[in-house]
Amino acid sequence: MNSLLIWPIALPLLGSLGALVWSSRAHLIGVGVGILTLFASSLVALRFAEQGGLEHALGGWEPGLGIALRVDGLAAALLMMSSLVALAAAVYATAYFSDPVKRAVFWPLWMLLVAALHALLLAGDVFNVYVTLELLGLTAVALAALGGSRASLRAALRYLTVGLLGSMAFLAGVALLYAAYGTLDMRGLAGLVRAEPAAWVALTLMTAGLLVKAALFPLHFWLPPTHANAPAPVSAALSALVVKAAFYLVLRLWLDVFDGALTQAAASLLGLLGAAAVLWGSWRALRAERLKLLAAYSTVAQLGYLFLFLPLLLALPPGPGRDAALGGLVLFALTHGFAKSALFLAAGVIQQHAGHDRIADLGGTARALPITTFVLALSGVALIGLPPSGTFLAKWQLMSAAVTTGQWLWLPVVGLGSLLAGAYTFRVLGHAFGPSERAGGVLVGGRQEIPALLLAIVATVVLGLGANGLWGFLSTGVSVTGVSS
Amino acid sequence: MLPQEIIFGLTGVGLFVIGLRGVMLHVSALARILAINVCGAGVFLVFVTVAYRGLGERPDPVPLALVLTGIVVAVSATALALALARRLQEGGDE
Amino acid sequence: MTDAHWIPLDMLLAALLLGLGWASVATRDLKRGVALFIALGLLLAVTWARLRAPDLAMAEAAIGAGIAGALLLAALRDEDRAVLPDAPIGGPRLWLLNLFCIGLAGAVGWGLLDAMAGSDGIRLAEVAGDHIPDSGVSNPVTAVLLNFRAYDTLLELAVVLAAVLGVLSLGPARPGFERAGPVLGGLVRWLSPLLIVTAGYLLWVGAHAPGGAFQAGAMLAAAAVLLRLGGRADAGLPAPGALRWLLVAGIAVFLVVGLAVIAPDRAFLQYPQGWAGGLILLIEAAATLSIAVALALAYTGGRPPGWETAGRLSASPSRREGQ
Amino acid sequence: MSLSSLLPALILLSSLLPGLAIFLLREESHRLRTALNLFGAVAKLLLVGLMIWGVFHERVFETRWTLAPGLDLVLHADALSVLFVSLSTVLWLVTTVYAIGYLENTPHRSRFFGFFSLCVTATVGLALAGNLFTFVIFYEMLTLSTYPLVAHKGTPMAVRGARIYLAYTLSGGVLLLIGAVWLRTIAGPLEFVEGGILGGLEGIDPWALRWIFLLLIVGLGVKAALVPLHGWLPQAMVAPAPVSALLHAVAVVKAGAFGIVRVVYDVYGVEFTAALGLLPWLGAVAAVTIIYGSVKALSQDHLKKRLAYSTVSQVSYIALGTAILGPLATIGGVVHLVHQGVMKITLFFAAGNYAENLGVHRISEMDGVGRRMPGTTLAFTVGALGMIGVPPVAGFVSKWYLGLGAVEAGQAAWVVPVLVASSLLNAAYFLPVLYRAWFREPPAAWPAEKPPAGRWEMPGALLWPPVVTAVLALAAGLFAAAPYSPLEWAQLIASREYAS
Repeated sequence: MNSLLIWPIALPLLGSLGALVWSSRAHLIGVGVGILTLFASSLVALRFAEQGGLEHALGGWEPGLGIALRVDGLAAALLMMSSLVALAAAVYATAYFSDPVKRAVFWPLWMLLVAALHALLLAGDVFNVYVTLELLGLTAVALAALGGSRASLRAALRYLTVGLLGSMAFLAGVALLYAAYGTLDMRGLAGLVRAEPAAWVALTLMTAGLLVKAALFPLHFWLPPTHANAPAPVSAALSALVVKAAFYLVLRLWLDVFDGALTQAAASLLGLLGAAAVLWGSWRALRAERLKLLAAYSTVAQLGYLFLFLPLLLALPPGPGRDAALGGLVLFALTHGFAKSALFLAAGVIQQHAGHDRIADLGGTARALPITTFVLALSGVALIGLPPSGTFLAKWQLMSAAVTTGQWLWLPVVGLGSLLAGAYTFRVLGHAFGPSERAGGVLVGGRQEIPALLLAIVATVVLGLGANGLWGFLSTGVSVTGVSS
Repeated sequence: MLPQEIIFGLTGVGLFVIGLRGVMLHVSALARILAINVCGAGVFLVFVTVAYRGLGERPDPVPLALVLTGIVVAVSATALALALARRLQEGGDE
Repeated sequence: MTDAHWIPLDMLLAALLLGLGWASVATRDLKRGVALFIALGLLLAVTWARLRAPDLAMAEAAIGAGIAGALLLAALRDEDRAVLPDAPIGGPRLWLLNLFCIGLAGAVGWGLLDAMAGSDGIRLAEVAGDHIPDSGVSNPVTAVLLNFRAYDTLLELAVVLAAVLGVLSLGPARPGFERAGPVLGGLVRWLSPLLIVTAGYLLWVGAHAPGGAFQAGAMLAAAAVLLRLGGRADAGLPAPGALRWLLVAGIAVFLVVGLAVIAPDRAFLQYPQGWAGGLILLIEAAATLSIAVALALAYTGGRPPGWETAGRLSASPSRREGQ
Repeated sequence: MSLSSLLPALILLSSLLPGLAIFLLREESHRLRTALNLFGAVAKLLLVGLMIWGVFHERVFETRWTLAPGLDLVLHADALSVLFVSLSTVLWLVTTVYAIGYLENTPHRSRFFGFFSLCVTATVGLALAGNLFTFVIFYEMLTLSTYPLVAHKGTPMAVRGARIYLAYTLSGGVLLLIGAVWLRTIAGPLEFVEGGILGGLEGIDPWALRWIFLLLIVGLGVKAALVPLHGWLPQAMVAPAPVSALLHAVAVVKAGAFGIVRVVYDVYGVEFTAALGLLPWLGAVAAVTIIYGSVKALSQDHLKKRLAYSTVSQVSYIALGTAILGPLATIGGVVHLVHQGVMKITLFFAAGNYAENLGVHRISEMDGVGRRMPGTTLAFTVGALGMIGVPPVAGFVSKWYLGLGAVEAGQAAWVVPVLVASSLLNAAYFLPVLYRAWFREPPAAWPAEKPPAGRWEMPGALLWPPVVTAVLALAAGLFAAAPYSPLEWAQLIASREYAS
């Protein structure tokens, strides 16, 4: 009875209700619940490390009739990241909103978002995944609209429309799966799915729906305006966590549920789209005029890297080589999560401090906001993939797998993508170090700068130097659906 | 397979695609929201057809419950989308 | 009448569904589109009834056609241009889109037929049927919604809450309507109590016959819509302080029950033996209120007057944050 | 954790921790910053001394930290790394003193010295790297930490120079990374072993190894400024003088050359490299670079630019030494790693002093500078003569061994003419400078003269560093046969490389 698994979902859900009812204490509830949620997630991760795969059959019904929550290494790792990033962003948010109406509505929505993320990560049932996707989508849209400007409203509306379309495609796939196999439980499906038209069409529909939400090129068009115009803590969560949740589902479907119905060609197609995303996203980031838009396009590019792993994972036979690549993939996702949230939080500080985030006018930022500039640099190191960030190790694994499987095309893509990332990162830093009269202290806004700094340090130092345990952690229960290990 | 399964199943698929096409065709927010609802109706019809299948004494309750959930989710999303569209028309903060 | 006799009627129904769907999306007059969509919803309700899903028929009529239609009509009231410009895309791109759609329809249809033909009705119906006696209710759909897959329903309530919070965050409610004339006013006065009573009945009966929290909630919301149409700007909703509690009541009761039953050998939402029926009714009652309030708030389109201050505990809220 | 597994890490930390602490200092905390700088530099010197003693007594020093399955961060002390570590540690101490004097009363010093310390940390990490993976990590770190130093002045020219530098080195880094990943994947963990490891492995496609060699050498060649990858070096001379000194003598350029030595000797093995037919290509590139750099230097009037092109030329002696099969050439190449560093840092210190004290940036402005600044000019003269290869300055020793090695390898026909031609060119671009400095009449007024302060021509912190390094350059030549001399170490290294 691993009823522990419900707490990372139930706590933020309760918090959200509390924040709605006692809105003058909402920020305290938000941070407190963030800490408790992190605690619950850590317990889940620890329990997983001890016992391997965890399952909690809700309502006591056997999975199939009922719904199961499940945890494997992938889910546990992302759960930890999500709890940490959410807590940091929550602390940041306590000092971010000045409009009392927005502040009051932010907290319940924020905790609903966290609950949705955790529910999605732990979901073991495809229809339940649909519900969590919708919950995630609607909370994300509502939060993104808090930006308040026309641009942000327009972006939010488009985000909602596109997201709903994606959900509908996903749901159509679920319908086909139920028609063909008579169950919604992922583990049950994994045992039943065969290479046949029903499975192919279902997989295509579900994947297409998720790709829209994961903003894979060329379905990324909605992402940059949304992420660039949302409030900073929201942008951080959207870029670091929400799009990654959709990618996580793609991974889950491809590696576990549909394992028997896949072809290398399909995976290579996703890889190609990923490669295009890397190059196009990085290029647009380089051309961006605003810092937050740059960060958003950089997300498009970094998600592309994640998709490069798919054709490699499919081509590698089970064994240490595949485990190494999978570890690299997870490390990449984690590092990007921490680095990108740090970058967005830092961009928010700059925007509030300078009144704008135009890159060309950032001169003097290094003097006025040294800690925030340092955060920009650290997160930039992780986005480029330079040591000692976790991305460096992840890219090493990616390229190593490309060599092993003979998929040479990905090597120049990774190389070029890294150079473009270097170009856009140093473009910002070059302006930030430019001359200006403004001067400031070392630490300007502690509640905003320290969370960002900690996130950046996790991405660039902790995950680079201390990631070795991750591989062992992931292989505690390699197969997602094979819960017994 | 019963003829009804084919008829309503394919009708569901048809509505799904009609809605999808509508979303891609239109630029007006309201028209898109309408189209998404049509799209969803198609998916629900597929689910109900699947529930009807096999002609036991009663239809399979699981897909029916799923559709009920789906209908409520769809109406919630519609409400949010309409509110956004309206606020956008009024001009946002600036 | 065997199923074979139904075929012509079924084909007619299907053709009507497709035609209405197509027309509601294809028309350039949005008012017409919405009207056609509401008709589509009603026709779907008929289809659900035909496919032996009366719970759904009710929900579709009340929510899918009713509330959604009301929301769309209310939105049209604000729309400057109810008539869309000429086809936004044309020529080769339109052809490409059509080609894509035809291909997609073919592929999905193929997949669906393969799915239904390949597996002769493997499904959860039998398992579900076997467990209904343990579920605390006898209506199978309610058993699935509030026991077997209660967790889905819990998250669904969260979806409703999220959407309403989004609506509330966007701005104040629309202004209400003018006070209705005597005929409509009288209708409203008669109809609203009827709807409220119906809602109570549906909630109660949902345990063993078609009905349940969602249908009941929609009925209550419909009463609110009517009141607003009749000229009450607040749609008969209580004061904002109570509204907040009502909004969270459904999830709160659901979640508290789910967590309270956890024991070393009992999972989240695993009702103790013999308690299931009562707990489900309790949850449904709370959920009905939350759904009704949420839908009614969504219909008014924004924050009711006084919403901002209702959630404050003290007169001097902390304002340290923000600059 | 024993001392032998901690010492390499401690050597890194001795500059990393002061560096991080300096970042947090306020601009005004001049004394504390100086204390931290000097403490780090001296502590590192002592630790390296301990390590030399230990290596001499056959102790093994190795720090190992697993970053990912099969990817270890290894810091390891062997003869070659000790040579490079000693060079960087000694020159860092000298340069720190110089930089403290040079940057007195300028803005952003905390930032400068912070990155300065990181830069040295990266260089020492490169020197101690025990496998190719670790080498790549520090190679990239070096790129990152030097960029802010090059851009330090913040002028449009400095920012532009830094951007060009970054574009070159990041691209080189990517190629190096691809090569390293490829090699790691097909050949296993690439621990540096004297004599190389690849020669002993079976079943590896030689063409793959050749392509990888190309990737690695191009990646390293960017920093080593091999023609045609040298374009950044003349642009980077906008950096403050102590940075240029460090860049040209120990940090960036030398890191590239050191990497080439590592790859040829300790990854491929020089004999295996020869068997793959790669050495002549490397030799050709080195020879072209030597001549090209010298020719370009001839036409520069800007002193630092002339010195920069001279670096392009001189560093390729090291590559030339590795490209000739045989222990004598190896000795010549490896020992030049040290000699070029000591001589070139002297020249850049002197150039910095001229600019700082008199505002003299161009050679055409140097008439009679020797009378005005005799100490600095004396040091400059020693460095310049060494570069030409005049005995007994250190440069002569390098060239002598390279020539001998070429004869031994039977390649004198092309190597000796290259050496002679380059020496003549060196003379052609250095002797006129010396002539101007010593024998021309000084002008009536210097471009921007500072009022003389104190007893000497310059403040001590600026005068003594070039004098000290000039003395070192002389000593390395005069006492080349003494125990512990750079030449001795180079001979030890060569004997181990060819032992297998």
